[in-house]
Amino acid sequence: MTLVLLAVLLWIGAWALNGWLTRGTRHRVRAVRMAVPLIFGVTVLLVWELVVRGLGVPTAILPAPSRIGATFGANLPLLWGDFVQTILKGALSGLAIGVAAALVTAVLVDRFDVLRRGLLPVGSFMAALPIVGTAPILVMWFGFGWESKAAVVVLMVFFPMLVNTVAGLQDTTGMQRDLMRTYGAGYWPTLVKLRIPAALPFVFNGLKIASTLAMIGAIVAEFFGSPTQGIGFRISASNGQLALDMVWAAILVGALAGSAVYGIISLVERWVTFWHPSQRT
Amino acid sequence: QDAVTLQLKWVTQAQFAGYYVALDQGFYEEENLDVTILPGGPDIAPTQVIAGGGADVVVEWMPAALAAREQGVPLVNVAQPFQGSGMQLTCWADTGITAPEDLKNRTLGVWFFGNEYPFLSWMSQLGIATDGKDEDGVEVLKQGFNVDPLLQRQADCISTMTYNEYNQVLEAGVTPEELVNFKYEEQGVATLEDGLYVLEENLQDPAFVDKMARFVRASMKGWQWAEGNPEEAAQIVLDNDETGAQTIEHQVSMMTEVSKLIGESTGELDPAAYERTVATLMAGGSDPVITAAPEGAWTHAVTDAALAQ
Amino acid sequence: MRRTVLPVLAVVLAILALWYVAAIPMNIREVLTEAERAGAEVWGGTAPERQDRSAWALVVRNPDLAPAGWSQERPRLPAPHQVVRELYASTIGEEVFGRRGFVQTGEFSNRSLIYHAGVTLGATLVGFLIGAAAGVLLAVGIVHNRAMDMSVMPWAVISQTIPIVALAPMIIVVLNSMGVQGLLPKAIISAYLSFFPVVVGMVKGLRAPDQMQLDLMHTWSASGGETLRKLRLPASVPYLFASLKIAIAASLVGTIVGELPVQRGGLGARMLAGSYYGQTAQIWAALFMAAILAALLVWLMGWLERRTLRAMGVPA
Amino acid sequence: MANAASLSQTAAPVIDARGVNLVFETADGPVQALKDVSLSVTKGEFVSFIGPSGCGKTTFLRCVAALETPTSGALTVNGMIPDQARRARAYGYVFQAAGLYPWRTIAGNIRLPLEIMGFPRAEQDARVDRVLKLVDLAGFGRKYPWQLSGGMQQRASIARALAFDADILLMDEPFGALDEIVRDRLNEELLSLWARTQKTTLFVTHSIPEAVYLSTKIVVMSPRPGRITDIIDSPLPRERPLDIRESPEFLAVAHRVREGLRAGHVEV
Amino acid sequence: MANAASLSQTAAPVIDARGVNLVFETADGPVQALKDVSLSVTKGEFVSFIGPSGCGKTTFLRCVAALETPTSGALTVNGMIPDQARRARAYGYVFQAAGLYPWRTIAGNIRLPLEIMGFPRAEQDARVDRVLKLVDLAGFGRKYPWQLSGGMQQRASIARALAFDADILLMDEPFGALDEIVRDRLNEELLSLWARTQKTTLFVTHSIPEAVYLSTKIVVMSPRPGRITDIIDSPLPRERPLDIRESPEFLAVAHRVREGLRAGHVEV
Ligand SMILES: Nc1ncnc2c1ncn2[C@@H]1O[C@H](COP(=O)(O)OP(=O)(O)OP(=O)(O)O)[C@@H](O)[C@H]1O
Ligand SMILES: Nc1ncnc2c1ncn2[C@@H]1O[C@H](COP(=O)(O)OP(=O)(O)OP(=O)(O)O)[C@@H](O)[C@H]1O
Ligand SMILES: Cc1ncc(C[n+]2csc(CCO)c2C)c(N)n1
Ligand SMILES: [Mg+2]
Ligand SMILES: [Mg+2]
Repeated sequence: MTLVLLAVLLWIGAWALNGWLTRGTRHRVRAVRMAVPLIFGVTVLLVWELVVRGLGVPTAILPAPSRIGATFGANLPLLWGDFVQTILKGALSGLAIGVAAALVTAVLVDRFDVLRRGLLPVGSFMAALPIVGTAPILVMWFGFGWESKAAVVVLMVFFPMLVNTVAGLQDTTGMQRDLMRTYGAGYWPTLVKLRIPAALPFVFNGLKIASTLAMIGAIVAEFFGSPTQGIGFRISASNGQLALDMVWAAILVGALAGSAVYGIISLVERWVTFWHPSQRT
Repeated sequence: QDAVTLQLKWVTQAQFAGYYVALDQGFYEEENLDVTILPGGPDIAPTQVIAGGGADVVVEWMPAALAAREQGVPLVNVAQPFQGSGMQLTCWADTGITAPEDLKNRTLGVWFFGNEYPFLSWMSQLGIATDGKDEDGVEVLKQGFNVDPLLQRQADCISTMTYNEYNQVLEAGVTPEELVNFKYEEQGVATLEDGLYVLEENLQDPAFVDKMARFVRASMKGWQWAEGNPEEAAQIVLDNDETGAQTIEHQVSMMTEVSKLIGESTGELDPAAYERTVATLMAGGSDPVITAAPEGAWTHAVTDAALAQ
Repeated sequence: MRRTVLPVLAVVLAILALWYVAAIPMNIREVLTEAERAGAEVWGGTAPERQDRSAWALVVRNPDLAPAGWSQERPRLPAPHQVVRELYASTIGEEVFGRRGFVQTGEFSNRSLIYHAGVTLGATLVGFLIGAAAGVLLAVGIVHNRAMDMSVMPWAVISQTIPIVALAPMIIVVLNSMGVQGLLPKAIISAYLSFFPVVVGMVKGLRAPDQMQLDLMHTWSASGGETLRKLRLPASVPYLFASLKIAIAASLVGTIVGELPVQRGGLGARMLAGSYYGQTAQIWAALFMAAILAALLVWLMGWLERRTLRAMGVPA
Repeated sequence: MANAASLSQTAAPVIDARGVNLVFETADGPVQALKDVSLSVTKGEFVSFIGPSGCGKTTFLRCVAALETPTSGALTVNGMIPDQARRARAYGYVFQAAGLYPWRTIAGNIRLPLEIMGFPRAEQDARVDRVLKLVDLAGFGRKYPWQLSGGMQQRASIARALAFDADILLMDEPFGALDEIVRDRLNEELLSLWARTQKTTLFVTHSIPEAVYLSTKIVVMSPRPGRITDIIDSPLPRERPLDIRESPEFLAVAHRVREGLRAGHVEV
Repeated sequence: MANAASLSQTAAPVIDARGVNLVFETADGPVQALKDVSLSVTKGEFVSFIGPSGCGKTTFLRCVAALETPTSGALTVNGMIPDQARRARAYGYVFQAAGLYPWRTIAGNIRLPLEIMGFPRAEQDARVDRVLKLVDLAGFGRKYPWQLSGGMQQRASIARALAFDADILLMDEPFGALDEIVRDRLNEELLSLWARTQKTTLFVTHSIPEAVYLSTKIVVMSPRPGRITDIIDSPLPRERPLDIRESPEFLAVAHRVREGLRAGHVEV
């Protein structure tokens, strides 16, 4: 019980610390900007640790973070294999295919208005098909390997990417388009020199959404059949063995991979769309 | 009335007919019990449910129960309605597989989630590696929920239960002649399935033991009734299935096969079968399922009390 | 009207045509195996040998047998009419003519998708309400408290990289052990999936008022609460609805995910049961039912949005 | 500060700035938005601020309204520090864009500050009616902002600033977004409104004729750092028809303003 | 149409509009944006269009640039229909906002039309350099638009319109967003630019002094329906120092414009 009390005190203390750090103009300091979320994260972990120990929660229900960390460290080769299987093979290849297909389709949809009016409503209906329903079908079609995971990811990322890109391609002002017309520019120059650059911020928005979906999709698809490797397989199999520390270690791999991909995309976005007001602060 | 929550290992089907019949026919009520049956499903681990206090008693396979015991969830077998094991490996005959040695260099579908232990023991006894397709190894797939991997020939063999998946393969139009079965029982690696397990600490309480005794008595009565009336039992199962997805034909055939596994069971655990299971699990080569022979993993206290009347 | 209906029809027809064509090669192997069992002469050798041949070759070389791919019992890809038939049978068919149907018993049959859609809908709405409320509250906190903004926001993003779907069974077991049962565990998963879009949208919306509008409030020495009620909240309405549309669809997915492990009804349980027994048409029917439900819910949000905006005097 | 307050007590200027400096700390280093600004405004004056972009006109108005705090110097409003004056609801602020809330009717927008200040309902209605008439918008109270032209919206925003009878009217380029003809009209109306209400008004503009036409005092500012380069007391009579803009006195003042501007102007 | 074309052949006006009408079909019914507009512009003229909001200034410019098509009437540019002239790249168009593409540098923006028109690379560089000097932005070529002040951006957009040496410069309130002082500067520069290049220029503005200061011809328009109410040929000399704006001739023209505007103006 004292541990739980300690957890409560810790929480209040950390909150006060963060409150102090963010008051006034202190929050402009770079170090503070980094420290505040870290303090929050560390506090959550410590509170978790203390509560689990304090209340004696069985490991079969919720392991303490320290144990998860230990398991993670002790099983790096195994988890690396899972990472390669799920993230590198399944998620990223699916993401690449899905994004490429969406970009091409977006240009077509943008070019032919009939397609836009016909495809987008039907597409939004298709996008509403829950992946937990489509995943078993895709596993049946594409086998147990990473290919079916990639297929699930393609299905998941295609539509958000398409919608964002189409919106982006249309996000030019009348003035910008008129300018092109006064130059006597045809479709392709307008596309390449105006619409695509203008669409980039939207494309990155879509990419950010798509990347998280891709991670989740690849992991979930493994629940419906997989080789004996992969993050989803590890979560499911370890859960059945009540090795919850391993389950959380696998989740950690997924979260780390997801955050890393998200971070990389944000960096590329900053680099490519440096000109957009949202990137200029 | 005493409340009892039973967590099943899998979805509502004739595999658990005894319990549903006991509930439906009022056998539990006669024993002054108020029983709630929680159906299971994929990725629901009964061991986890009971560890978290979500159930008083669970239906579980012994390998998973003993493994959980080593993980710090002290489960104790209080009754064993299933005497036989229904697990088998079903292969296409036209792949040329006739004996266990032929499994090398094949793709096999296996259930995980704690159901992989018998398979892994068997393979290690055969000296077959499970980490890839080669001269003395097999490629293992985490089999999904159905028999499609076999029908689609994504795997050469898949795990089936005599009472369920095997029938599904046949229902899909495949003739028994097209198939080859390796029953775990015949391979000498059978492990006990579908026993009733409770938490060890609860057994200190005589009232709890008494409650379980009444529960087991009523459940076995349900099983006997189900064996005698397979059609009605199947219908009761169907009525309790909240998904409304089961078919009566399949449940009747499942009931018939399950009856074979129960046989003349009184619910009492056969210590010899227990020892056999433990031996199989400990024989798992470099990576045995359990590392030491468990102590106090079963008791006759409940069945004794149940049968005393 | 015609400007959208015709293109949509054209696209739907194209998809149907493609679907029918695809069903033939998709199902050809099983069709040939069945024909072989029935004693027919089949091109392509034995079943294992056929496995190595291309599906189209098998179709072309077995032209009389191939069309059976549209009427199989257990197809890999059911033909559209099979799905429609199943959809009909498990809704109207079951309720009107079924033994346990609505017409017979006055209650929806648990064999019908209407019943299961209802189960799913209930949990979805509860989860959506919880998620949306949590999202709005969190957004208000983030907008009013810099400490919360800086500490919570990055973790909210990371929280979305956790495959909650994979955790669903565990969550349900843990909640179960805490005595939370029935609709609520599903609703909580559904809430988890729906809160994030609401947070993101609401933070954007609550920050939508420009400096000038905020300064106005300041010159009137309005309190934080007044600024929230009279400026930030009304200004955030369009953002709120944009995210609610995403959130309610996410909510539905969350509920379905929560229904998978516990076979106690709902479209998720139904999909899994279909998969479990190899009833492809049944999965597809449940899948379409879910998509229809999602479309309805999103439309409902759009309708609410239009009503609200109209009530707020925004031009239509 | 106490000293400045007591001084203003005796001379009773409504706004009294002495050596006000304001430095913004930005990512690119400090920006001196106001340097050594001293200005005294007495009750009922109409003061225009004119100067090129970035010379600190807005910043000065914001300091008066307690939306920014000077880095140094003394600034009092009605003998109080600006933030006290803000709490005492001494300001009506009108921005360049009308800034009406689109989800409220015109009347609702004008009522908003009254609601916040806790006026009783009946009083709210009465005031809304009165200021709507004052800006010639009677009958438009139930329209939504988008149903009105830009000029009408701007008049509504002036009505909103007048509704709670603040002592001081602060207007930051209120007519910047309007076309010249509408602007002429509104200038005329603003002048007559000011003549009727006698509110102390600080008015920011970019337009020389507008500044000369409206003001009793014109403050010419210059950027980098933002400072006052000239303060011109207008010789024009209070009564000013639009034609006055072609009179020699007017042109003389305009010329002086233009020269002042040109002198302070460095680079486009 | 053929008739109009042959006529313009003889008189050789660059732009020739005869009874141009344009009706927009909107949800609220038809809007007559241009009614019976006739105007002839000869080579090298600087024509300003002034009038209240909605009088069709922009619409007329867009018709000339083939961005809209008149509902009726004859409009020719260099003896061709506007769309042919557009394809022949006869126009440099400058909008109210600079409208530079933020992802291109200043030089990149100016190069854009040259790329599209397929100028060789070396020629592109030479032209970019030349026009950057012309608008006094040499050395800023590698900056991005947002790194420049509003006035500099607007000059860059003028440079962009000049780069490909179109016959006709169309400017739609190019300085509307700038402050008066910057505007004065740019007016002066525009005038000298025009004097040097002798491009036929159509220029839309809201500002009377601007129109009078710049133009050889001032077209006063009036809304609902959009029509021309007055065409004033300026008596001012081509050489115009800024001070000319205080001269009697200037004020006389300004007065005539203001009267024309007031006449056409109905309601704020
Ligand atoms: N919040 C701020 N942070 C940093 N710098 C600021 C801020 N507000 C204004 N500045 C800077 O202070 C100087 C004065 O700005 P201010 O807005 O007062 O000018 P202004 O005279 O109103 O110009 P304009 O005519 O363009 O409105 C400018 O250089 C501006 O960039
Ligand atoms: N695309 C359009 N569709 C419908 N109506 C239009 C369209 N463009 C302009 N109008 C209408 O035509 C009329 C003339 O518009 P135009 O933009 O030419 O005016 P303007 O003189 O340029 O005004 P401003 O000074 O505000 O730019 C207006 O009533 C306007 O509402
Ligand atoms: C995902 C998953 N797949 C298979 C099983 C194995 N299993 C346990 S009981 C039972 C009944 C036979 O039909 C079966 C198949 C499982 N538990 N979870
Ligand atoms: Mg300003
Ligand atoms: Mg215009």
